Amino acid sequence: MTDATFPAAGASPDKSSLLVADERTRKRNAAERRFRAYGLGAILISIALLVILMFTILTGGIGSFRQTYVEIPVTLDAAQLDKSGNRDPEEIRKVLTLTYGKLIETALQKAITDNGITIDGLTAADVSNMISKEAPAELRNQVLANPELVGQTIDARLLSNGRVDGYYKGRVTMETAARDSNTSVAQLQLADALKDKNLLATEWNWSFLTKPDASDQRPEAAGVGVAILGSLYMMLVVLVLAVPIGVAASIYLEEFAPKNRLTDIIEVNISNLAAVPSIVFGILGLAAFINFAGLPQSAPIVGGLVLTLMTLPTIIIATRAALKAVPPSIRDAALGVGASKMQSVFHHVLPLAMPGILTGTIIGLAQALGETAPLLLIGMVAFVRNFPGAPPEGLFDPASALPVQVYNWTQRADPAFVERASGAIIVLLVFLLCMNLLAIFLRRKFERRW
Amino acid sequence: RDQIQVSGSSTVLPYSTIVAEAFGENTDFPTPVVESGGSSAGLKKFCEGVGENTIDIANASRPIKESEIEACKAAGVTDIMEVRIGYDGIVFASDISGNDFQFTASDWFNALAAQVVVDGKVVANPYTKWNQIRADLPDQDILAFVPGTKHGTREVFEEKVIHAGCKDSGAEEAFKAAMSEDDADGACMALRTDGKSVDIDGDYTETLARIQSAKHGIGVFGLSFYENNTDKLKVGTFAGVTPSTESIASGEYPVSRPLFFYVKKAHIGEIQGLKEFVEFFVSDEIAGPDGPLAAYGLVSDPQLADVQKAVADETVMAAN
Amino acid sequence: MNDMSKVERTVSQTDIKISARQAQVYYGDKHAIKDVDVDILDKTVTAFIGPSGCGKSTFLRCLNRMNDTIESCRVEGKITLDGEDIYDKRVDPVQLRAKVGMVFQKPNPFPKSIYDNVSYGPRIHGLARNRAELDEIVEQSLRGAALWNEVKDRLNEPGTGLSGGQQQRLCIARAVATQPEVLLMDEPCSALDPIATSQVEELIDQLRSQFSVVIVTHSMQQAARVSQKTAFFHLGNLVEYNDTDAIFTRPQDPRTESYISGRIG
Amino acid sequence: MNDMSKVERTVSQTDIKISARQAQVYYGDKHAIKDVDVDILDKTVTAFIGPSGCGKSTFLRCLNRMNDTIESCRVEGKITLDGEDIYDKRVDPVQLRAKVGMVFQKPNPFPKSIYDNVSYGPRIHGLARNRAELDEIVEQSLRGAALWNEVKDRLNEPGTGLSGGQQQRLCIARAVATQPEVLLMDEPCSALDPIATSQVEELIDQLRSQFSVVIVTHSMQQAARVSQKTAFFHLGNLVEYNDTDAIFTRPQDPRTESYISGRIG
Amino acid sequence: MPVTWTLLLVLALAVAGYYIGRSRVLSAAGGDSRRLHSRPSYYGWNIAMFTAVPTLFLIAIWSVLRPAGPTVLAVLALIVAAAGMAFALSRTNPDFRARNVVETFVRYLLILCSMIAIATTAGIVLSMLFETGNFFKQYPWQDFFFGTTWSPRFGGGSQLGILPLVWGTLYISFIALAVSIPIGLFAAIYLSEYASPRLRSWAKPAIEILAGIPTIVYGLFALITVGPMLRDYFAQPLGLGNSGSSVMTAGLVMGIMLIPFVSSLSDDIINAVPQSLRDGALGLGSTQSETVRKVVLPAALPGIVGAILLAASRAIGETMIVVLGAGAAAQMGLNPFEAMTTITVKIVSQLTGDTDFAAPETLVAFALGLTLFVITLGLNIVALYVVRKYREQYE
Ligand SMILES: Nc1ncnc2c1ncn2[C@@H]1O[C@H](COP(=O)(O)OP(=O)(O)OP(=O)(O)O)[C@@H](O)[C@H]1O
Ligand SMILES: Nc1ncnc2c1ncn2[C@@H]1O[C@H](COP(=O)(O)OP(=O)(O)OP(=O)(O)O)[C@@H](O)[C@H]1O
Ligand SMILES: [Mg+2]
Ligand SMILES: [Mg+2]
Repeated sequence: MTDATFPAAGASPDKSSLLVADERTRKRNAAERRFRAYGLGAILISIALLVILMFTILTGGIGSFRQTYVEIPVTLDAAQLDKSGNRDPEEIRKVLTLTYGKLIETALQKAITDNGITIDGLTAADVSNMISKEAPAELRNQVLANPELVGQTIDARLLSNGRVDGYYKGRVTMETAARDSNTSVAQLQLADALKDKNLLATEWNWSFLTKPDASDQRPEAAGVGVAILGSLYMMLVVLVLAVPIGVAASIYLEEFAPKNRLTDIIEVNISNLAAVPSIVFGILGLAAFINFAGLPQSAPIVGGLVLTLMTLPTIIIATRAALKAVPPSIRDAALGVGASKMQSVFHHVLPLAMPGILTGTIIGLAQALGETAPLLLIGMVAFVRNFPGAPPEGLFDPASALPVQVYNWTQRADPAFVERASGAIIVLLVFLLCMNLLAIFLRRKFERRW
Repeated sequence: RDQIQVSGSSTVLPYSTIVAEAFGENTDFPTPVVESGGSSAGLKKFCEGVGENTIDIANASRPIKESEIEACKAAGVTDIMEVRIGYDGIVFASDISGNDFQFTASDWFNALAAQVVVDGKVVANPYTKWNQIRADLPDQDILAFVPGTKHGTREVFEEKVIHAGCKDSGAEEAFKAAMSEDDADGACMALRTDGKSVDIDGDYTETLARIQSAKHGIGVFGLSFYENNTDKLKVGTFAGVTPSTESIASGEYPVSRPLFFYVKKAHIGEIQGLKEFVEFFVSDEIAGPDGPLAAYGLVSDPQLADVQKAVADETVMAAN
Repeated sequence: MNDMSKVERTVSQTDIKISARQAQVYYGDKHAIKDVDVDILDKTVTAFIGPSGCGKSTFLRCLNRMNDTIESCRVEGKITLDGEDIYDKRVDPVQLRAKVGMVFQKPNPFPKSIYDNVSYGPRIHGLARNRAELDEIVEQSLRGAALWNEVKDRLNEPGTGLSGGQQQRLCIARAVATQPEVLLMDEPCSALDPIATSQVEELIDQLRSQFSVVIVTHSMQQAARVSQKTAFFHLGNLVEYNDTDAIFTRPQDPRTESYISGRIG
Repeated sequence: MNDMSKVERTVSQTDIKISARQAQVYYGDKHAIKDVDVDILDKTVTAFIGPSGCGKSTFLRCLNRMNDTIESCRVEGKITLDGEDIYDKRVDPVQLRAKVGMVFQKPNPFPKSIYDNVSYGPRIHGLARNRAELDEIVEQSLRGAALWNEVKDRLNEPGTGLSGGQQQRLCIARAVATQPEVLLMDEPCSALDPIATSQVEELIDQLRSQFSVVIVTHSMQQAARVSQKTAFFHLGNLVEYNDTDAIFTRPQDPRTESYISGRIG
Repeated sequence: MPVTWTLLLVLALAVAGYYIGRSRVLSAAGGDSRRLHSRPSYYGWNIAMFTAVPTLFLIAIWSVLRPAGPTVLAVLALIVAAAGMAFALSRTNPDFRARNVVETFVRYLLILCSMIAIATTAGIVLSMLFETGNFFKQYPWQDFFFGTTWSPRFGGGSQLGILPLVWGTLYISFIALAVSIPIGLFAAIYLSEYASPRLRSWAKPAIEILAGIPTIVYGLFALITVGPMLRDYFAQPLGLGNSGSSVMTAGLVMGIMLIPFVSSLSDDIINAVPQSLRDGALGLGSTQSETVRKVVLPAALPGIVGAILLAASRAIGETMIVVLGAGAAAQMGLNPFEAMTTITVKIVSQLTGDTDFAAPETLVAFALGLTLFVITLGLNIVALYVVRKYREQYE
C-alpha cells in the first residue's frame, strides 16, 4: 500500500486570501445567496399571501361581531297576549309571533311620534320592516320565560333589520337604498333619526357566537352557536380517533410490519386514500355509517367518523415520514440495553418523531375542520336551530358545522350573509388557532437535532 | 328522533328554512332540520327506506321522476305525498350600471346556441355582440352566465328559453331540414362552447360575483335572488314582461317552474309534528301571496287551496 | 485451528456462556462471517481482534441478535447462550438482549439527559425499587465508566452535548447499568485517553468477577492486558482462538503471527 | 508556559499557518476553551493531546469555524489563517473550510455511494476537469486512506454500509480528496487496526510535505510518531505547546508530565 | 345515559384492574420487583387491557347494531369485563410474561389500526361499485372512457366522456404543484436551515394557517381577485382569450393553499436529518446551499416525496377552488387561460344536482369516483417505485 502517492492533482495550492473570493467561490456564493433569497422569498410570498387573505377575511367579517339594535319601550298589551286574563302559560303560548310583531310595530310608531320624528315618504312598511323578523320571536320567548311581564311596558332591545344594520357598516348607502326593494331612503333616514335620539345603536354582538343559524330572511339574527358546537364535537371525535389510530397504524407499518408485498399494498393504499376526493368519503359515510350501521342523519358523530377516515391518510403519511427520519442508531441503542421493540418505539422513536406527527395532526385537523363536501351527503350541510345536547349523547343530535355555515351563507341571496360568512370564517380560524396552539407548543418542545 | 328531517333542492331550501324557523318559533315542536344537497341527493335519501334513520321530506325543484318512484317503491317507500309550494321565476339580469335589455326567446337562442341559422344556412354561431342579433339590442359583447348542467334551472332555461327561441326564430325548421329529427332536437338546445356562454356550477351568488368581475355579463337568476339584490342587478324584460311575483303568478311572464316537496305518509304519526309542519307550510299565512315566502320571492301557487286540501286529506300520489 | 478444539475440550461444559457453531452472516450476497465456531466462557474477558472490516462487529452483533435490525442481514448456524439456541423461534430477543448487553462502536447516546440515558435500562428492567436506588445505580455506573466526576454537576444536560470520549463512556455506563450477564463491547476505549482507558479496563476487570465480557479492540496491548481469551478474525474467518497469552506469545497461524507482529499501536 | 513563547519566537513569521490568540469558547455558560494561544506551523504535523473532554475537538472545530453550526457555541479571541482573521465578518466560512479540511471524530459518511462520498469535495470545488480525473482523485484518496483494496469492487455501494473503521477511512479519504491547505483530523485512527493506522500515518507524513496537519489523538505513541509539534490540553487550557520531542522527553508542566507518564495505550 | 355509565364503569374497572394486577404480582414476588418477569406495571396493563378492550369492542358493536336495550348491554358488558379480568388475573404470577402479552396485545391493536386503511379502501370501492355498475348498464363504457365531450343533459342523450375531465384534473393539479412545490420546498429549506429559531417559531405555524383557511375563501379569492387580474393583465394582452376563470387561476390559488402541505411536512423531515451529515458536508467546504441540495435533501427525499404526494392528492381532491377559479366547463385545451374543470368537481356537481338520481347523469359521479381512484392508484405506485429507487438511508 505504499504505492499511495498523494496528492494526485495540481501540487501548488495557490495561497489566495480568505478575504478575496476567487472566481469559483464568487459563483458559488452567488448561488448560495440566490438559494437563500429563494428561500426567504418563498417565506415572504407565503406570509404575504396569508396577510392578504387574512386582511380580506377580517375586513369582510369583522362587521358580524357588531350589530345594530333598536331600543324602545314595548308595551306587552295584556289584551292581545292574554285574552283570558288569567296569565295561564298554556294560554300565552298559543299567541303567535305575528301578534308580537304587531306590538313591536305599535311601539315603534309610538316611539317615532313621541320623539317627534318626521320623515318624508316614510311608509308603514318602512317602519315595520325596520325591525328584524327575529325580534318578535325573541320577545315571545322572553314573555314565555316570564309570564309576569304581560301587561307591563318593558325596555326591549330589538334587532334591527339587516339593511339598516348594513347601513351602519357601510354595506348599504343611500344610493343603493334608492334602488333596493328591501329598504328605502326614508327607512335609513328614520334609522338616523332614531340614532340621534339614542334609540338605535350598533353594539358588540355576542349573539353571533351564541345564536343558531337563522333563515334567509333574517341575516341579522344568524349566529354560529350550533356550528361551533357541531365543529367542536366533530373535532373531538377526530382527535380521539384519528390521531391515535393514525399514529398506531404508522407505527405498525413503519416499525413492525414485515417489508413485503402486503405492506407495499397498504402503503400505496394509504397514499391513495389521501387522493380520494373528500366527497367520496361522504358517499362512504352515508353507505357505511348511516345506511349500514344505522347512525342518525346530520349527527356530529357521523361527521366525526367521516372526517376521521378522511384525515387518517394525512396523519399516517406525516407520521411515517417522521418515523422514517429517526436515525436507526437510536433504535439500536434502546434495543442494546434490552428494551423491547415496543419500548424502543414508544420511549425513544416516537418522541423524536413527535414534531412530524404533530404537523400531520395540525394539517389533518385543519383540513377536517374546514371541509364541507363530505358533510353534504351525511346531512350536516343543514339548517339546524336546536342546540345539540352535551356529549356523548349530544354527538347523536343534529348539528351543523362552521364550514357548513360558511358554505350556506355564501349561497344565500341577502348580501348581509356575505359578512356573516366572513365572520364565521374568522370564528373558524380562531377555532383552528386554538387547536393548533397546543400542537405548536408541543412541537416546539419536542423539536431537537441530533 | 325529535325533529323532522328535510333534505333536497337548494332552490327550495330558503323557503323551507323560513317555514322551519317560523314553525319552530310558534309551536312546541323542535325546529325541523333542513339539509341542502340537491334534489337528486334529497330524493335518493328519501327513497332509501322508511324509518327513523331516513328523512321525512324531500324538497325538489322538479317533479319526482318515474324511475325514482320505482326506486322508492323497491325500498318500501310507497305512499308519497306530493306538495307543490309555488313557482320559482327565472330572470335575466345584468350589472346595475349596464344597458337595458328587452329579451325574447329567439334573442337568447341566437346568442347562445352552438349553431344558428344565418340566411337560411345552418352555421356555427357567429354572433359576438347582442346588436348583431337584433339591432335594437345594445351594442355589447355577448357573455352569459347560465346555470350549469347540474341545476334544475338549466333544464327550464333550455326548454322555455333556448328551445322556445329555436322554434320562434325558425331555426328548428332549418335544423330539421338539415339533419335528423333527434339531432335537430339536440341542436336546438346545444349551447356554444367558445366561452360566450359560461356554465355556473355554483350558486346565484357565484353568478353575481362573476357579473361584478365581468360587467358586461348577463346572468340567469332566480326571482327571489334578484329581489334581494335589486341594488346590484338590473333585470331584463322577457317577451316584453318585467318579472315579478305578480306577473309570474298571472302567467304573463313565461319562464318559471313549480317547486315541490315530497312527504312520506308512513312517517306521519311516527314523527312528531310532521303533519303539522306540512299544513303549516302550505297555510295561507305562510305560502299565500302575502306570506313571508312570497315576500322572499316565491310565486305563490294560484291553486294553493287545492294543495291545502290534498295535504289535509293526506292524499298520496297515484300509484302506477 | 487444531489447537482450538484442544482448548475447548479443557473447558468444562458448564463454564461455556456463549457458543457459536458454524455461524455464517450474510449482508445480502456478501458473506461477512464464515463458519465461525467459538465458545465464550463465563466470568472471562474475551477479546476479538483483527483488521478493520474483518467482521468483528458483525459477529459481536450476532451474539445478542442486534443483526435482526439490519434488513439485509442474515445469520445462519447455531449460537447458544447457556446452552439455549438464541435464534430459536421461542426465544424473546428482548430478554436475550437484557442478558447480553452491548456497547456500540459508534457512541449513540439517547437525545435525553445524561441521567435518563443511564437510568433507562434499570428503569425498564425494574432494577431499582425507588428513586434513591436508581440514583445509586446511575452514580455507580458512571463512576465505573470513569465519567462521574466530569458529569456529576450536569446530569440533566443532554447526553448528546458531551465530547466524543464522554459519549463513549456514557454508553458504557448505560450498558453496565442494566447489569447484563454478558457484556459485548465494541471498541469501548477507542476515543478515550490513557487514563480513562485504564479506568474502563479496571471496570472490565471488575465485571469479570460476575459476568462474561467480550471486547473488540484494535489495541493489542489492551487485549493482552484485559483479556483471558483472544479470538483473531480475518476476512470473516475466525483464524485463531486461544488463551490470550498463547495468542500473543505462540500464535499458531501465520496470519495471526503477521498481524500481531505488525503491531504498532 | 514560558517556554512556549520562546519556541514561538524561533519560528519565522511566514511559517505560521494558523495562529490563535486568547481564544475562548463557550457552550452556553460553560467555558470550554480558555485563553488559548497557539501557532500552528505550515508543513508540519501538530498533535493535540489531552484527557477526554478537555476541549481538543472544540478547539479543532474553531479552526475552521465548524463551531458556527452549534447554536449554543460562542467563540472569542482572534484566530488567523495566513495572517487573516478567520472570524472576520468578510471571511467566507465556506472558503475557509475549503482550505481547512476536517475529519470528524465520529465517522459521518453521507448516505451515498462510496464513490460519491469521496468525489463530493472535488466536485463542489471543481478539482477535476472530467470524469477520468475525478476517478483518479477518488482512487488516490482511497488508496491514501488505505481503503482502496477493500472497497474497489463496491464503489457504488452506500458508504453507510461499511464497518466502523472503514467509515473512518472513508471520511479521511473524503477530506483528503478536497486538497485542503490545512487538514484537521479528530482522532482519525481511533477505530483502525495497527496496519491501517500505520498506513494513515504514512499518509499524514506525505501530506506534511505540502500541508499543515493537525491531529487529535489519544495515543501518545501516535503523537510521538507522526507529529513535530504537540499541544497538551487540560480542562480547556492549553497547558503546554512545544516540539513533540521536547514534550515527551522534558515536559515543563507537571500536568503534562503526569499525563504522559500515566501513559498506557 | 346508561351507555355512558357502562362505559365509565368499565373504564373504572380497568383502572382498578391495573392496580389489582400490580399489587397482586408484587406481593406474590414478596415486594421485590426484580423477581418478576416484567415490570409490575405490565401486569397491571395486562389486566386493564383484558378488562377493557373486549368490552369496549362489545359496546362499539352494540351501539351500531342495537340488538337490545342499554340495560342488557350494561349487564353483558360487565360480565365480559369481569370475565376478562378474571382470566387475566388467573394468569398473573411472577413468571407470567406480562410484557410479552401486553406487547402482543398492543401489536394486534396496531395491526387493527392499520387495517382501518384497508377497510376504508374496501368501503369506498364497495360503496361506489354498485352504482358504477348501474351506470355502465345505462351508458356504454367506451363512450365514458374514450369520449372527448362532457355534456350532461337532463332529458337524456348526455355525452359523458371522461377525457376532458382527466385532462383538466391533470392540468390544474400540475399548475398547483408547480406553484406549491418550489415555494413550499424553499420555505421548508429556509425555515429549517437558515431561519433563526424565532422566525421559525412563528413563520411555520403562520404558513400552516394557509392550510386551514376554508377553501371557499380561496375560491372567492380566485373568482374576485386573481381571475380578473390574470384576465386583464395576461390573457387579454397575450391574446389568450378573455375568460375570467381559468386553469391558471385555479392552479395558482390552489398552489397557495398547498404550500403548507409541502413546507411544513418537509421542514420536519429536513430538520430530522442528523446534524453530523451537515457537518460532514460543511467541513468539506461546501456552501450551505450545496449541503442542502446534495446531502440533506437526498437524505430527506422519501419524506419530501410523501409531502408532495399529499399536496398532489389535495389538488386532485379539491372542489371549491376549481369551481370558482376554473369554472365548470369541461374541455380539453392547452391554453392555460381557458376555463376547464376537474373530475372531482363533476363528482360533486352531479351528486348534488337536480338530476334524476337513477339516471346516468347522476350515477356517472360514482363511475368518475372509481376511475379517479384507479388513476391515483397508478400514480401512487409509480411514486412508490421512484422513492424506492432513490432512497438514501442515513446511518
Ligand atoms: N455541544 C456541546 N454542548 C455543551 N457542551 C459541550 C458540547 N460539546 C462539547 N461540550 C463539552 O465541552 C467540553 C470539551 O468537549 P470536547 O468535545 O472539545 O472534548 P475533547 O477534548 O474532544 O474530548 P474527547 O477526547 O472525549 O473527544 C466537554 O466537557 C464537553 O462535555
Ligand atoms: N450493513 C452492512 N451492509 C453491508 N455490508 C456491511 C454492513 N455492515 C458491515 N458490512 C461489511 O461487512 C464486513 C464486516 O464488517 P464489520 O463491521 O463486522 O467489521 P469490523 O471487523 O467491525 O471492522 P471495524 O474494525 O472497522 O469496525 C465489512 O466488509 C463491511 O463492509
Ligand atoms: Mg466494527
Ligand atoms: Mg473530541
